[in-house]
Amino acid sequence: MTQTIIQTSNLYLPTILIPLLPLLGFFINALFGKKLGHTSGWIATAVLFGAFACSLFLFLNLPAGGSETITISNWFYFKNIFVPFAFLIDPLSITMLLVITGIGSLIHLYSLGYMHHDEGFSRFFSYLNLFIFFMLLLVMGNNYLIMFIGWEGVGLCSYLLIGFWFKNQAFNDAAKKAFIMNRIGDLGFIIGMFMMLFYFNSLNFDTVNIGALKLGMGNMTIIYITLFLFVGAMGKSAQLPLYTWLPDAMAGPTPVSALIHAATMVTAGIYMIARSNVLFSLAPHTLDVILIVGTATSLFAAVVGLKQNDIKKVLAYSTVSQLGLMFAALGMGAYESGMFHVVTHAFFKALLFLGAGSVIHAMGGEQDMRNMGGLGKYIKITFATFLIGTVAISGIPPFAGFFSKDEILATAFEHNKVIWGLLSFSSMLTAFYMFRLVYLTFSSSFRGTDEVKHHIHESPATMTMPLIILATCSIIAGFIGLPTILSHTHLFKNYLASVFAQSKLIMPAGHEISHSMEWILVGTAVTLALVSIAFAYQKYVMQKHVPAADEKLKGISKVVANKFYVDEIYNTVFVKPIMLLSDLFLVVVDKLIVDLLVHAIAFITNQIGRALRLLQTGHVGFYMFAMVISMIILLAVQIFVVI
Amino acid sequence: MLTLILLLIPLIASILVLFLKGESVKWFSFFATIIQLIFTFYVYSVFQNKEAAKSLLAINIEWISSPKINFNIALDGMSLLMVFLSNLLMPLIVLAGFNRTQERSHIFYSLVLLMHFALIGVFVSFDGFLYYIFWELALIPIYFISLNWGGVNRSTVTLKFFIYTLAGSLLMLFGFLFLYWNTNLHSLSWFDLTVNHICSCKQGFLFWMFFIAYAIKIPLIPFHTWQPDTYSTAPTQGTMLLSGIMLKMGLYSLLRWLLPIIPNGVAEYTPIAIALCVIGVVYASVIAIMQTDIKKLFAYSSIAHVGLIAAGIFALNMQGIQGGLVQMLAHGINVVGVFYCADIIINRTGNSNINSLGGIRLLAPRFATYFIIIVLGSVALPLTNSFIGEFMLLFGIFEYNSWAAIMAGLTIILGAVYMLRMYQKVMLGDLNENVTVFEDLKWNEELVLATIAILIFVFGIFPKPILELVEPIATEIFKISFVK
Amino acid sequence: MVISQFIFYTLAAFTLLSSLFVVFSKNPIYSVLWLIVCFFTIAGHFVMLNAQFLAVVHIIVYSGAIMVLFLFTVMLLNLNKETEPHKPTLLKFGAVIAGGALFLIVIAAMRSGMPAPYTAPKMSEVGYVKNIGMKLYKDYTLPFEVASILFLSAMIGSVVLAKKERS
Amino acid sequence: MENTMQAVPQNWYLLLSTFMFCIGVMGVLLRRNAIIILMCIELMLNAVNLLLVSFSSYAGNAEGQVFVFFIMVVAAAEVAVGLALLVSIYRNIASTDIDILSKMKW
Repeated sequence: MTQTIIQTSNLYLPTILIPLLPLLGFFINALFGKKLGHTSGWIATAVLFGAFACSLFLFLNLPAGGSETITISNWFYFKNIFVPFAFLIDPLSITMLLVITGIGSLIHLYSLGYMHHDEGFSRFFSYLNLFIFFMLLLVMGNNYLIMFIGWEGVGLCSYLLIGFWFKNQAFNDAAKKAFIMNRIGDLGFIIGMFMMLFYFNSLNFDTVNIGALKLGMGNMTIIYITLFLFVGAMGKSAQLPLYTWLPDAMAGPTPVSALIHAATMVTAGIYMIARSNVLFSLAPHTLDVILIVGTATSLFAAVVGLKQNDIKKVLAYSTVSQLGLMFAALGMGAYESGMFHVVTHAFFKALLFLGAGSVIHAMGGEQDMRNMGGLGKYIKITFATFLIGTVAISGIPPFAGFFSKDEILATAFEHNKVIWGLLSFSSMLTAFYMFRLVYLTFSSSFRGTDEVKHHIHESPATMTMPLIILATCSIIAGFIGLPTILSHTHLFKNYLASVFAQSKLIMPAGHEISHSMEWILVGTAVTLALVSIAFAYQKYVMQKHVPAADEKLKGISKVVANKFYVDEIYNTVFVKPIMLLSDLFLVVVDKLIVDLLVHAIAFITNQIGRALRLLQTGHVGFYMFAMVISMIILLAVQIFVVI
Repeated sequence: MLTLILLLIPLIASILVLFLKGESVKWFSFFATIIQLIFTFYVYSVFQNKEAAKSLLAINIEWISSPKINFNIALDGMSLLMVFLSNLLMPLIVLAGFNRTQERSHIFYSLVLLMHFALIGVFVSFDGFLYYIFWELALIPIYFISLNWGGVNRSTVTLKFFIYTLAGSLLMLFGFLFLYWNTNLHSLSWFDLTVNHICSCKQGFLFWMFFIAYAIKIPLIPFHTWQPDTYSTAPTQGTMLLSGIMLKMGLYSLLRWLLPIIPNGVAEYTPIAIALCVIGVVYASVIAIMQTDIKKLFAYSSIAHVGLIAAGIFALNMQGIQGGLVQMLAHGINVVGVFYCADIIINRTGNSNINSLGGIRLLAPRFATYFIIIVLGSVALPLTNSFIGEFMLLFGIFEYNSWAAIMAGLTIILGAVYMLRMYQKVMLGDLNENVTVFEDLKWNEELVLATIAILIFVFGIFPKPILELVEPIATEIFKISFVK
Repeated sequence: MVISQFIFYTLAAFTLLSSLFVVFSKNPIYSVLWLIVCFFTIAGHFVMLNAQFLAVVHIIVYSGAIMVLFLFTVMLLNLNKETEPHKPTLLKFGAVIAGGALFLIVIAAMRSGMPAPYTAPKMSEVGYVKNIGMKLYKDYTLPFEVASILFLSAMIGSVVLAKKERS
Repeated sequence: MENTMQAVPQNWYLLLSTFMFCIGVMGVLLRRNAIIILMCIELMLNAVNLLLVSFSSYAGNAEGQVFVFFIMVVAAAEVAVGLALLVSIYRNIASTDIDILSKMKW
């Protein structure tokens, strides 16, 4: 591993360029952003399109099912462990690359319009570029440590971007919370890495996989490793119980929410598990844990989403819910389905966030749905695209969300009926609150002030263009993974097959469910979605129901609207005690016990000095007596006491 | 010979600077330290050439024949790393004082340079007694620096610091004498002591002699109470010296004079030592969370960081030792950075309470950028210098005991908590009424912070030269000190 | 043989007696005079031990210089009568007992830690002026010179100290 | 003379000088007059001198006598300074009683 690998591959240059371009963009923006003015945003967008082009090149040129390791240098080493700076290009990373650079560049484009009037324009783009750089490292690394660089790096960028408007301390709190919650997960990740280092002496994906395969199925070591890795994933992908940062993270500018907190960063946990699929397949108990956590998160977030009135918060909870769904898929060993949902979700959730951004832009910063309504008339493009996104997430065929969601539900049905029921219920709720959002925002009449009403306008082309592109993708993206009842070639599955081949060997292959059963499942899912949409329509369009003000809520709905008081519980259970402990340590232990001991020693010495001082009588005769007697004693000791 | 020159440059400079006055004092000190730094690079290049290094770097002259004390100075990878750290930080520390006015600045800088001399001496001496002399010598200048140029309540705080550390040194002196009389070579040369170990029955007792001395200097819980007060009272350059270089003396000494010399004692008491260190990490981090004084906050964070280093060293494995060395360099750079930032803030606002600061980023964006880079460096974000060290240290502890690693790993979380909280309260938010004017960086401040920021990334991205530099000596120490 | 022993005994007796008189004389003048006697006997011992050079130096320095100084001082300060108040009897006993105890303990120490006694050489020539001179001017030149500086400083010091202070 | 050393064992000198030394110590303890104390110190010094010379002669090593020579030098200097001190003290308090000289306490 020490010797440098001579790069002959034609993929070398594009691979290097993919992360380097955003990094270059970051430096240009960070150093010269102020001077460049709005040009800086265009540069940032341009480098990303460049990176997207490179990713496309890789996609087209990587032989089917092949993978390529591109080593740049040895980063560091100790003992016999070498950590190279190397990239792994295989179908999985290319999928992520395409999503990140593709959606990333669209969101950059969108931000050009969205952030146009902001003072920190160039700063914003430098952060975005930096984020993309780290995200690319995350998905391209050929070992866990490179992944970890990206992992922490995106956390940093998320911190910087959530707290982008740093004058507002609430935003800063949210940013800090996101970073710290992520770090809790990171600790799990690090411990997982240590265990891998300890048992496999390496962090390279393939070496770890080989080592794990030797240990065999259900080995406790692997279970621990995977559990710790999953803790990392929980932090990054906002799963129970570490999800609370994600709704707060909506404090950042909307493109950030779209890019980081919907399409890319939060799916890093799913990517990581998919990447370590061999490990996870060898640890069935961990998979069960993931399944349970994923399902619970999905359901929990969906319930909370029902009562949110902030347009972005609704989307945030829906993201958490969808992430839970993806984890559930992973937990059932259906890695492709999980990844498939990552891709489709990236499209429609980015679309929804950008659409929400467009709404907020039109409303001049207002985010409360209770003050909106009837916007469909004024901002038609936004409305249309937003509707497409909503339909997609609700799982109505033939939109993208339907296919990926259906695949997961089918797997769940085959795996465990209870899980299937819960997940179906959660997607039903999803359809309901998403349409609640649409109806409250776009239909009926405007509820805000007149001042705002005059201000409402359609967003500029830089913002609508990405919306349209993403909407198109949301419609067609599902076709890369048609269910077996429609087509025999599942393009997406085939593309990723090589990545998950080993897992498929380990895991007992589930028997295919019959076509008729699958038709029934599809029918049920669609019916449920339609029913909840109808219910939403009935409640919010026919009855023109508007959610009540927060203080009027009572009973269970108050609990739900306050997110089950999870933040408050965390505050009293973790934050307050730690603060109390901090004071306790300082005042009691440090000042009282330790310092008192130190001072006590000093005090005792002082007092002894005070007492012994009295021996200094000033009488020379006494001194001489003392001297002679001491001499006698010393000599006597020397002679008679044998040492 | 080269080592001797390395040692003498600061000494000569410290004498010469006494004859200057006014601005020339600072410039002279700055150039002296820069020359020293350049010379260090030359020494490094010589060091790379193993053959030439042997004859050029070591000096061994008999100084006192009975008891046998030699003037034995040399350089190995570990010493060179520490010398490099000192010489790297010294120009920054001197430069940091350029826009401050001190009374009797020629004495101040003379003391700073004398301190530099003593620190280099500690790192290059290979004779126990010589090492002890330099160790104590280092205490004298910093005592006067804090006593004469310190903040409120300085005489009490400085006295506490002085006596505390002196008490530790006394134990160490006793340990050395004990070693001298109880090994059959009757020599305190490092090369003799590492080969010719004292009977393992006496090592347990000796371990505590040395351990307490170093635990006070580092400082480890519960010997740390001198530190927060001293750091917040000493003048900033003094604090930078103390935290950047002087506490590395303790960590360096663990590796140089404790592990290889009394391996059985270390092996016997490692569990206690690691427990102390790990508890210290969590304890200090938790305290730092609620600190409101910015300098004390950094002081506690420093206790947490060095506790981690010490824990990694006591884990007694390669990655722990190597990681400890790498982290010493990283921590030295970062801690100087944070204290300088704190100084800039306190100097401009006259306020060190983080609750009455805020919004500085609005007024001084460049300062804010450097500050966040340094903060991120000290929370060990990947690609910054402390990540690799912290990773290796934690892995070292993990190999020793996984629960200890999880405990120590809490520093990852808690570090982020207190650092970001501090950054948020000081730099972000709207302007506090106490902060109405805040001038952005002056040229010398920018130079210092930019250098530190660059170093943070350079050592984070290219740690290999450092790892290669310390690998041979780390292996050697590991081999000597690993008892099974 | 016998003569040597006889001389030694006589000298030793004189030495001890005179030193006892130094301690117990009431009048300081007598003390000084007894001290002179004592010094002479010691010079005698030196001669017995074949250390002629030292014997001569001893007489010159002690009996010649130091004792004269003492005498001058005693007379200068008018201490020639019995003005000294006595210590309490208890202290006197204490002093004598302490002195005796010290004697016993030193003897005991010498007995317990005694190296093998030197076999008496036939003839010791180390005390001759030539040998001492060689030693002094070859090996101990520097201390010798330093000693002269010490003398000089002592001289200046005593002059300064004894000078009348101008008030 | 040359057979003194055969006739007189060295132990006798040891005994003699110890005795003399102890008399000196006793004198220091007994007397209150500073001048007498100074004299007793001279006695003690002489006891040591005697011992050194005897060792030097018996061992045939000239260094002992060289030391005695230096001790004499120091003793002379000491007496000169000591007496000068006493003179100046006497001028101030008109006494050389050491029990009165007890200002230097605590």
